[in-house]
Amino acid sequence: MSGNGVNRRDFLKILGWSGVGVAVAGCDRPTTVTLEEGKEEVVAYLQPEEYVIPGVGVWFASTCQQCAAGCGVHGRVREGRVLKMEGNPDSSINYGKLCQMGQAGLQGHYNPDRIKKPLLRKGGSLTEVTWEEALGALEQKVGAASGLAGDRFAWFTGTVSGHQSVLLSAHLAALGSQHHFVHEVINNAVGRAVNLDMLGEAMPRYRLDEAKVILSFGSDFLGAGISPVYFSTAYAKFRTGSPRGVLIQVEPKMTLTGGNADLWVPIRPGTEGAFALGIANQLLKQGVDAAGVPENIRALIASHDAEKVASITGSSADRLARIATLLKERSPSLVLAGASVEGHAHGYSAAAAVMMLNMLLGNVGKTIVAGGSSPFPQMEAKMGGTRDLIAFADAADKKNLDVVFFYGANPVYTAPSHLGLTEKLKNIPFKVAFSNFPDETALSADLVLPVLSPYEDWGTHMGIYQPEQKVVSIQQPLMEPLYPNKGFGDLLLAFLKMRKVKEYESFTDYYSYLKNAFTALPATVKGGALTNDEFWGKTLQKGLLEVPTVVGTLKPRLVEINLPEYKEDAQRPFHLVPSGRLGLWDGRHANLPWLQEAPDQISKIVWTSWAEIHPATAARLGVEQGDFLRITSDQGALEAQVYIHKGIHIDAIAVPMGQGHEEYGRYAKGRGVNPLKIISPGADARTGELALYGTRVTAAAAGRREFLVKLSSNETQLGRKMVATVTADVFNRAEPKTIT
Amino acid sequence: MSITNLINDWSRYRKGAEEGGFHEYEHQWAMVVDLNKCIGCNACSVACYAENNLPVVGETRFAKNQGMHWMRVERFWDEPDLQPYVATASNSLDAWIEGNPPAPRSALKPSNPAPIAEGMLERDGKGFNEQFGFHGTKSEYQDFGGSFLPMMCQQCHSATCEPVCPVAATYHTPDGLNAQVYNRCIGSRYCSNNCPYRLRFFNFWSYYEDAWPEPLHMQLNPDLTVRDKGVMEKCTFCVHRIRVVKDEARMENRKVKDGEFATACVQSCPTSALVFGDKMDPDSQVAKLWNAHQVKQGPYKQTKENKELRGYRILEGLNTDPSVMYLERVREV
Amino acid sequence: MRKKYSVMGLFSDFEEVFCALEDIKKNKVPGVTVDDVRLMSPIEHPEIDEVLGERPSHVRRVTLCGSLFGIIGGFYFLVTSQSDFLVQPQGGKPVVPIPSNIVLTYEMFILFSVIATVLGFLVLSGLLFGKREKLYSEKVGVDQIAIVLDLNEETYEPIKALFRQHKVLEIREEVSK
Amino acid sequence: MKHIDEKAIDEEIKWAKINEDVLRHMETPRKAYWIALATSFIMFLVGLTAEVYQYRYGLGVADLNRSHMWGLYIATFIFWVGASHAGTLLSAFLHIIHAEWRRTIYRFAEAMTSVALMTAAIFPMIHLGRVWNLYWVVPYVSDREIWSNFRSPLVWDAFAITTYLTCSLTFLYVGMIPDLAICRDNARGWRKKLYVVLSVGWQGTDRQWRNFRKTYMTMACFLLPLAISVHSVVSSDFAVSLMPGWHVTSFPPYFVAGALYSGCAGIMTLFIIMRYFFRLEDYMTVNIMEKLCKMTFAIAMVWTYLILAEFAAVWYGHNQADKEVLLAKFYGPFAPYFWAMMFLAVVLPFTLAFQRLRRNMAALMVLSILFNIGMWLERWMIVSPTLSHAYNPESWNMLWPSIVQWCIVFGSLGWFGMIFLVFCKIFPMVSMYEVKEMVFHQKKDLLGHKHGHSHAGSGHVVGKPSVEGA
Repeated sequence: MSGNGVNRRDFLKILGWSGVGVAVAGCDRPTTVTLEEGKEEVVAYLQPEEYVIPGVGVWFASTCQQCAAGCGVHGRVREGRVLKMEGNPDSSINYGKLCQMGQAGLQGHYNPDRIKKPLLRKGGSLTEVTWEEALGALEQKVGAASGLAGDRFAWFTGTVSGHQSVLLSAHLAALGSQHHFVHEVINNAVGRAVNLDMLGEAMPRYRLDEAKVILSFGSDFLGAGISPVYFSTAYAKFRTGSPRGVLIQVEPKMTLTGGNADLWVPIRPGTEGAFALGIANQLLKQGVDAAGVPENIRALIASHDAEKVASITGSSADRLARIATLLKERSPSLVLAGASVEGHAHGYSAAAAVMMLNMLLGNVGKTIVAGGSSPFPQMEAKMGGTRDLIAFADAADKKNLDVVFFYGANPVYTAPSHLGLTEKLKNIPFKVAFSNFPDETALSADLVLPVLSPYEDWGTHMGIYQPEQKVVSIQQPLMEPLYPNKGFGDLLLAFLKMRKVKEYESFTDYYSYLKNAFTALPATVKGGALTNDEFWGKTLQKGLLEVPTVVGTLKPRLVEINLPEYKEDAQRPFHLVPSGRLGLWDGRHANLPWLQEAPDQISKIVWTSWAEIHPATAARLGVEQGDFLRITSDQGALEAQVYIHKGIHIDAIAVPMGQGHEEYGRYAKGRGVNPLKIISPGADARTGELALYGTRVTAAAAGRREFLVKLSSNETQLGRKMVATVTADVFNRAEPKTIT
Repeated sequence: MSITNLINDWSRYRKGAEEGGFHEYEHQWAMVVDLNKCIGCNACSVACYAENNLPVVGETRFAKNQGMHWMRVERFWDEPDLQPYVATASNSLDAWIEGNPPAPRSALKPSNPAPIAEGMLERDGKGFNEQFGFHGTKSEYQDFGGSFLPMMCQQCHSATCEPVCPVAATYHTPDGLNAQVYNRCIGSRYCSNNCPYRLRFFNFWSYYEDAWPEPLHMQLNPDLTVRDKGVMEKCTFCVHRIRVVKDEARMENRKVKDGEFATACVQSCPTSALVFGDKMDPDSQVAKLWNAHQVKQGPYKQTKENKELRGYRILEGLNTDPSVMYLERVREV
Repeated sequence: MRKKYSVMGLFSDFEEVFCALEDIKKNKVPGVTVDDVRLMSPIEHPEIDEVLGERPSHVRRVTLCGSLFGIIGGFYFLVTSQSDFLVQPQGGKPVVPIPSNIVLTYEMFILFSVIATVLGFLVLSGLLFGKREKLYSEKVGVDQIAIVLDLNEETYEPIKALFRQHKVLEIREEVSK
Repeated sequence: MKHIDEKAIDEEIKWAKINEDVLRHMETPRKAYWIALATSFIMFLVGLTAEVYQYRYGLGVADLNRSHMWGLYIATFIFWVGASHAGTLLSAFLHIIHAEWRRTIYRFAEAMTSVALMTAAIFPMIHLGRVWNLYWVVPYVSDREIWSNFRSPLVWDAFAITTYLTCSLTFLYVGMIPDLAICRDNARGWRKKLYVVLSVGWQGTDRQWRNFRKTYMTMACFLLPLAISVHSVVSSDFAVSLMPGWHVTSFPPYFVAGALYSGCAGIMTLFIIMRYFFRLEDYMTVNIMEKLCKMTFAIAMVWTYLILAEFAAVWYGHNQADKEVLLAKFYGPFAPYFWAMMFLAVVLPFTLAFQRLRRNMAALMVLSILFNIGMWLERWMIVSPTLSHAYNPESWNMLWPSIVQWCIVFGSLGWFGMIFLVFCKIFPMVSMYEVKEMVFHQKKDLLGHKHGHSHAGSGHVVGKPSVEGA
């Protein structure tokens, strides 16, 4: 099913038949056929290449673009259409597996709402124009003749990596701008800062399979995490080890990871740091060596005795003690912090308190090891967060920007309303969106350039989390473009050529640039004596290139921890938890019908938003399942249907991200609510990241009820043996070990 | 209508499943679902949508329970087996830490049917979901997480759906599969009514008219059809993949190798909780797992030598003899 | 050539009809026996058999044939078609399942029995394409009873007399050569 | 208490008047008949519209779903099959045991049987996903040796209902031949042509009567077990399945009793309607109605016993899934319908114990309709609660049938009414010859009582038809 002897050239030949009609139509788009072969060639369908059997699918390797994890994929191509995505078994990120978002990427590619032609704002409204006109307009604004230079220009993107990132940086450099805003809502920016400060490396490797106990503070590594598929495969090893690993999840709202925990500990939002310190306190009491802990931190730990922590967090004192005992006795362990820890004004300190537990437990070097560095740091993923969003809004507010390019981000949707981004964007005279879909940002732009979908375009990527040797994954077209649009890489090259003709004129297109970049690699990276074409063919076939990685060691260091007192807010008694979903993610996949219809893993709700509350909270508010709950923060209000379950702290109300699009095509538009819109102002004191989990809200029944659309009707098994459960003891004792 | 066949093979024709049935199986495709590994992430379900041309029905139809998810992940909140212990869930780690011997397995089994009656009595008359949506255990919080259960057609060997079809549109193949012949189906829907797992799906609408607006239809897998209105459908264990691999093996004059292919759900599963293979091949991972967990194909109650092994089949007591073995979920108590 | 007569006497008093028949039975008119009598009546008279004597009805034999055909043919049809229908082994049930075949055979038994009975009735009663009585009065459908006799010249007059003696309301006759 | 004459019918009625009454009233019913016919037709059109809509867009418009693959269609199917049973009971069973009072009412009861079966038979078609392939259920010889699945209760249904429809139609027809001959003798125009063909040359000869008697009795003997087997087979749709609440051993007798019950109630309704529409008060007398009521009461009690026995069996069987279904009826979302059913079909029949009520046509009209509503609910309560509460708790689901389903159910009532009323208009709804026999025998009995056994000894039939002016 995987690699095959087909070479790229022949593959493109067969694809040529479908592409030619479009090419003749007068568009000057550099079809790969034309450029590679020097001529266009129509291959009769009835006389296919030897290896092409009509009705037989062929698999080609590429890279998944659905989140920043960069999983390797194989796409099944049959009769010129890509039909199915599966994981690339050669990829060290996903080992041949793929999550639902990766599967559903195809629906983005074939989406009926894709923008087919460039859109240019004329007289206030976006109208379809030809690529010539669009690029002409662009050249006028950003070309050499425009005089645009320096920080008046900005790129606003999602996570970018690989050669696109290289070219993008080159473009910024050519313009002399520093402004590259990288924005991701589901991120671990605070965690990276903590890692960098405390371990010396922003993205160390977490060895879940080595750990015997994982204590996770809101880290949804199985769901909306940094690399869901990788961590799921690692989780399977962790769970089938001998003895089986124990997962304890401490968080205000049950995430997918929490749903799989052996013990799920609800906690008052924002008190995770105190909980971590409480455990540190217990560990020290139980005689854990604390020699390296400075006096001020030791005092802080000492002040967090079990009773105090229990009263802060809403947990129980003896539970703290037991968790500490467990961590101490079962070594090595792994303590992780996630979005619900980081998303507060004191997020950095809380995450640092969590990381300190790893140090106390001696996990650094065992379950947290150095990630290493590759020889191509310029290609590594530029990971963003929400700080850049604030900075961008600020720059826009101050009218510091003349032109902005949006790519891979939808800030108009994701920005909290307190940033006032929609208004501030009006201060930017020329906004260009590289977008395939009529999303909120694209529709507020002045020029929309529909780039090729990830299944039609070339590119290279490096996943944000590299579990083994670092890899550069290749993204190659799996089929001819559906619409005669341009690739992102090609466009970047074109922009560079506007400014730096000489340096880039040798590259006719992005494909030749990539091929050149790869074939120019040193033999050590190429791994053996291969001709350029052989190496290029082999790389494309494998879909990735492993690059030499230098692995150092981590140098643990403690940092200052400043945790404020937890305060009740009588006016707004509830905490809003804007939870991320493996599926719709931060809302970018809301236009994929498969993912809209794939139930949320915890609530099993489809197609809409909901507000998760605890039964006790529901009783207090006098609402029942299906009732609309009106949730009001200082920034506004939203209404969502209530879903009641016990997997949420009684002080928390969780509204998932992903819905509430005002635009974004037929599947997403006008569906549910967007909790990000009512996030209160506030940012992490240290990193400046938005405090997404720091919003206090009030809630009241909105007085209407609708049927809550979800998968299952019954929440229990009613005593039937549907899911049977055994104790880990039985598992460890009786599980047959011989099965491979 | 041949009397010769009848006379020659009478004794064979009179064999039911209890005596091994009439079939001599060529393959017995089977699956194992390890609930210890399953995280309930839905990858299998979406992979199934992608592979099998499943229509997205939309919110209104989904609300009517007309969704077409051949593979779905059910999620339950309760802990039927551990229920007596959940009441003191905050002490649940004690047993492990203080070295108390865990309760014997038999003591963990008083799955209590009482909540049903209670739940029914607790109803408030405000709609079905409220009446039956009990919220789990007696503990204040969901201490053990959820119970995720991937459910696909169980490919029963004594399938209850098969004998009730009036036109024999669903039958048992020599591969041990419970096949659905779309062309033969007249849509009486009896099979679905008689399926205790509720894993058969009916084309209530002409999905080909509206579920794949252009160019979404280009994704449709040409290896299988888009089903017509009025036809029953269900998980096929990706029979089109099976056919390809069997044909290849036959052409190369060899047996089908274990792991040569997998169904879409098994292929995608990030935790490898799903295992697929031919149970007739003793070297296959599936056959080894079934043997290791001492679960035997057959309609009768399992007699395991080691009662602690985790293998079980869902609603086994109904004598449906499914081809999918589940391995019990594991929780630290 | 001797003339042949068909005579029909219509009576309203049923008692008189029975008396008339009694008379015929007692051979009061030589050459006419009770076996020659054909009766037309608005209602069913089980009692008439006592007067007219045992006249056979073979409907139930036809029924028996139909029943046997239904049972044997039905079962044969089921098992033989099942024996060729080998994709059918289903749900762990045997190819030839006896319980369901019993149900179906039973239905076919009844179906063919009833059909045979009705066909037998129609044929044996001379309905459908059978011979009709040439003499027929609509009164027979109302409240009168008719005795029909085929007579020759000798018996023609005595019978008419007999009829009149028994308060016949109307006599119809047909002469053929 | 005033003395009530127990005679089923006035034996002094003139035979010619019987013919005249029946024939004349066939042609000139009351105005209410036409109103009823028009109403039925409109109801039928409503149902037809709903069905065309459903045919175009799929069964989704009926709001059926993954748990509720069956809904009102199958419930109503059982209802109509059930309604068809009383005709056979009245005509065949009472014929076998020589119950005289059946004679004036069995014809329309048999007609009801056939028409109800025709109504029932359309439901499997309405409910099929691909009705154009319905003929695959028929075991016709295929060169690929593909047959219908003989194990499926639905195929049994097809066999049983085809057999039953064929047999009950022939039974109705055979029993009608002498009357058709009378019609033939009196009709003009198209009716004449029709009756000439249909009466197949009946002349009332002794040979015909003799064969007729044997045939009719033989058929009655086949029809009785057939009727019982038919509803047993229909109950197998449920009893043979695996589902909780369906997999019940006592279903066959329970269904049969329920069928007879609802059928008798149906006959009571039609009795009153026919009596009024066609001015047949002289024939469908209050005394006959009273007998009918007593029979209905008895059957209702049998059915009540069986339903209680079923609950008891489930309760003491202590099968969890079965009990859930039962509890869903007792307390669950189905409780309103279940208790309505219990009241209408179990409690209400006790009113039939009162003679005054048994003789009050208006009250009986209301009661019989209520019984039938109760019995229809009962069928719904068989089909839906089980589907709502099947084994997999994930799939529990409450269904409220969509407007399309309701329209089709009401449309079926219109279809029934339409065919039945047209049928009444064309064929004599009171068996003339049997009424004459009834009068004849009644008179004979009376004379026999009066004159001792003076005539019996002669072996001759005593008595004469009441002739005008005789």
